[in-house]
Amino acid sequence: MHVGLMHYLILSALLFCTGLYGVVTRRNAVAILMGIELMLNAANINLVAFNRYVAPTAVGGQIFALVIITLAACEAAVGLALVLAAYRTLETTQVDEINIMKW
Amino acid sequence: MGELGAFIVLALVTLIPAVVVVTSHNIVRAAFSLVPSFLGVTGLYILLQAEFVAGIQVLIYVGAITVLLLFVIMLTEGGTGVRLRQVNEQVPLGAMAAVWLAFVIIVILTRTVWPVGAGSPPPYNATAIGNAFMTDYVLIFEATSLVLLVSLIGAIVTARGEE
Amino acid sequence: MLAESAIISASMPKVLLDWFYVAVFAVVGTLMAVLPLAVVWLLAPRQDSPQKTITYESGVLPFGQAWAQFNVRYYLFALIFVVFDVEVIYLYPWAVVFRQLGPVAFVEMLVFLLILLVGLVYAWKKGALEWV
Amino acid sequence: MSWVLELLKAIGLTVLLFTFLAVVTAMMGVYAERKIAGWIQARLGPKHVGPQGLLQTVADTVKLLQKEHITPRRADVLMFNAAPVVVAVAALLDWVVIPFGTLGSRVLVVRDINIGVLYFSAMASVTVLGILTAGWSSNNKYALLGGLRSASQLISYELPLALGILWAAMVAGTLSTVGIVEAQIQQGGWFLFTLPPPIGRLGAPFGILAAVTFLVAATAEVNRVPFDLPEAESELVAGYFVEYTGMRFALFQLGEYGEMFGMAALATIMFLGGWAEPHLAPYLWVAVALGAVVVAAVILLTARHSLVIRPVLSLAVLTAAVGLLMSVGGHLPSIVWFLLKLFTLVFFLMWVRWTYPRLRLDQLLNLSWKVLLPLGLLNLLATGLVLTLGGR
Repeated sequence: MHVGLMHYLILSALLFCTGLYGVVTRRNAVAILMGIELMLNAANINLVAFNRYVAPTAVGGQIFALVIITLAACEAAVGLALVLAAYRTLETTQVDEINIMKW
Repeated sequence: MGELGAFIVLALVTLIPAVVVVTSHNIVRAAFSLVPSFLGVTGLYILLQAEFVAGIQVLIYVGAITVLLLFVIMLTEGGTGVRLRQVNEQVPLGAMAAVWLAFVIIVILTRTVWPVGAGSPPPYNATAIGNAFMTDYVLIFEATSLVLLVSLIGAIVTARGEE
Repeated sequence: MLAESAIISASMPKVLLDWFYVAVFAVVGTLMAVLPLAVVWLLAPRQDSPQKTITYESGVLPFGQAWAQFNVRYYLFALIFVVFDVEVIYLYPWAVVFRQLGPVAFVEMLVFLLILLVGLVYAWKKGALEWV
Repeated sequence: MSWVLELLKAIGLTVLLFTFLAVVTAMMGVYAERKIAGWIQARLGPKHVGPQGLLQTVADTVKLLQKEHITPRRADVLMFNAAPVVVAVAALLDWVVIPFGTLGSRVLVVRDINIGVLYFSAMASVTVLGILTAGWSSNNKYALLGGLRSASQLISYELPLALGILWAAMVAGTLSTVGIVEAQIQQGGWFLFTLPPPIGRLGAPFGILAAVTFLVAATAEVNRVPFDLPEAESELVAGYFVEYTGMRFALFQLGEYGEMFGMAALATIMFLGGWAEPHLAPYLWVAVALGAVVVAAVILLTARHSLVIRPVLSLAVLTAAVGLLMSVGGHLPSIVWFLLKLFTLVFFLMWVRWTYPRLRLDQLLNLSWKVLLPLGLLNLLATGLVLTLGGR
């Protein structure tokens, strides 16, 4: 059997759902960010796979993947800064305890 | 044959640690488990002949983002070894949602006819990407630097607080 | 050399063969690194004593956990590092094509870097680059 | 089955390079380091095991093999064991893209990967994780502090390092290590002193600046004095590997020396022309030989300690011999040239280690962020401008 586009898409769907599970069930904000990183990786696999199989001679998909990696890095930097800020004032990183906005 | 074998190995290297990431009770271990998962994705990029993206994946995800995550874990309560409950009460719901979504996506995927293009990838991946960035995608290229600038400033302001 | 590479390219693109070697290096290298550990496991004496496995703290009995919290400074440097590391990944493709494309590519990179230099200057002025 | 052949070849090369790493860089490296330290501090260094103490590190390795592995009670066992392996394998992987020379029309390199130098810096960045793992899993205060310090140092110096690499990649117009050496052969001069025509020798300041940036960052990246804060024997009692004993400790050592030699090899490739034979006029080679003799004579006449005589003499004889050979139109194999340049750089790094005191943490970070990073960026832009104005 040959490895085709479908293999990559299914793998990426599984990875995406794993990440989603992490995001939904984790209490620690850092762990939620880890789940998001997995989901972004899944999206990247898709982009590069589409690039390879749909338009192999172009590099558009890879460029998008690079931009997503960039955004993932920015997201991690800003997100973790928020976690630290929350930790400084509330002394917790558990998102269900960060509820001072709840009335 | 070889390609399929490599794909299966890489898929396992990607998915198994990913499951550890989302289920481990030790958050530091969860963060370290990201590394094999990222490396598995790197291998997939190689298999797709996206060499440059693979190099960047290691450099940024393994060498930078994971380090950043570990730093924050060690700066907050995660690093103290205090054993906190790591998951909330949504575990069954989350598992159901994830499995259902995976099911739906896979059904949709297998019922779609995907266009297939012909041709072989450019031999020098990095050169092709460089050319594309400097010509067709130059706006994205310059816009990224703005995004980076904004997130740098934003993160510094947020992380420092009002010292 | 040429004949050999022709035979290989018929079955496998150069990129894949390159990284096949890298994969073999990683796997076999790990085995070779583990090998001496296994030899030690066979050869070296093993005598457990409660004193021996105490965490080393200059001879004093350790107190508390080492897994403690650290200075936020470490994070600030990691943060600035991540942003500039991402900037560097855009320099790599630029470096490869720069001499073919000439002045246009230079100006494009100049704009890119000037925007980011603003960030560096900001971090510098805000004291995010100071340790103390 | 061609792929079985490739597999066997790859396994063979792994074993070969691992042995090179263990024997040449780690064992001989440690021996050379101790000898050079002895020379600089006017003492003998290892002397008793084998001729001139040559077998000292072999004996040490055998000793380490018999040492007990102590795992601290509160350590995270799995990660505690994984850390030294990660560090050693990351150092080994660096060497995949290092070309050693040519044999006929073949380049002696494991694989000339298209993104060679990017691959190198990616592998070097994996070391950070090994060190963080070691520091965290030991559950020891010194180890964790050393690990965190080390990680922040390594990430700080990764940027100037990458800028140095990028400089060479930009001038050569390729990311391949073999391509970078070939670009230098083609333009007939090292990137250290020469830019592509029409700039030529006028470009020397740029090359020297880039090489200095790279070397300083590389020294810091391998935790060597004056940047050895993470290990800082006198305050952190060895930092992140304080809890490691026996062969695990040796693996860290292997990784560290492998990485140091790897950085020196990359510097050789990017700035010193790799395996290329230097082309100097015969009279200049005579001058090199005479210069070596004169320098040796001056040192020997003014030396207060008889201990320096033998090392100085052997270095002078070596340089003079190479100079004479080249002046009569002789040739050395390209691999010899590569190793000569590599060992000269390594010697330089060791010399620095035993000469300078350690920096303070704030000085260390200032040097990276406020000096090397802006300097590297400006140098990159200035070189780009010069190349653009010089008509590509």
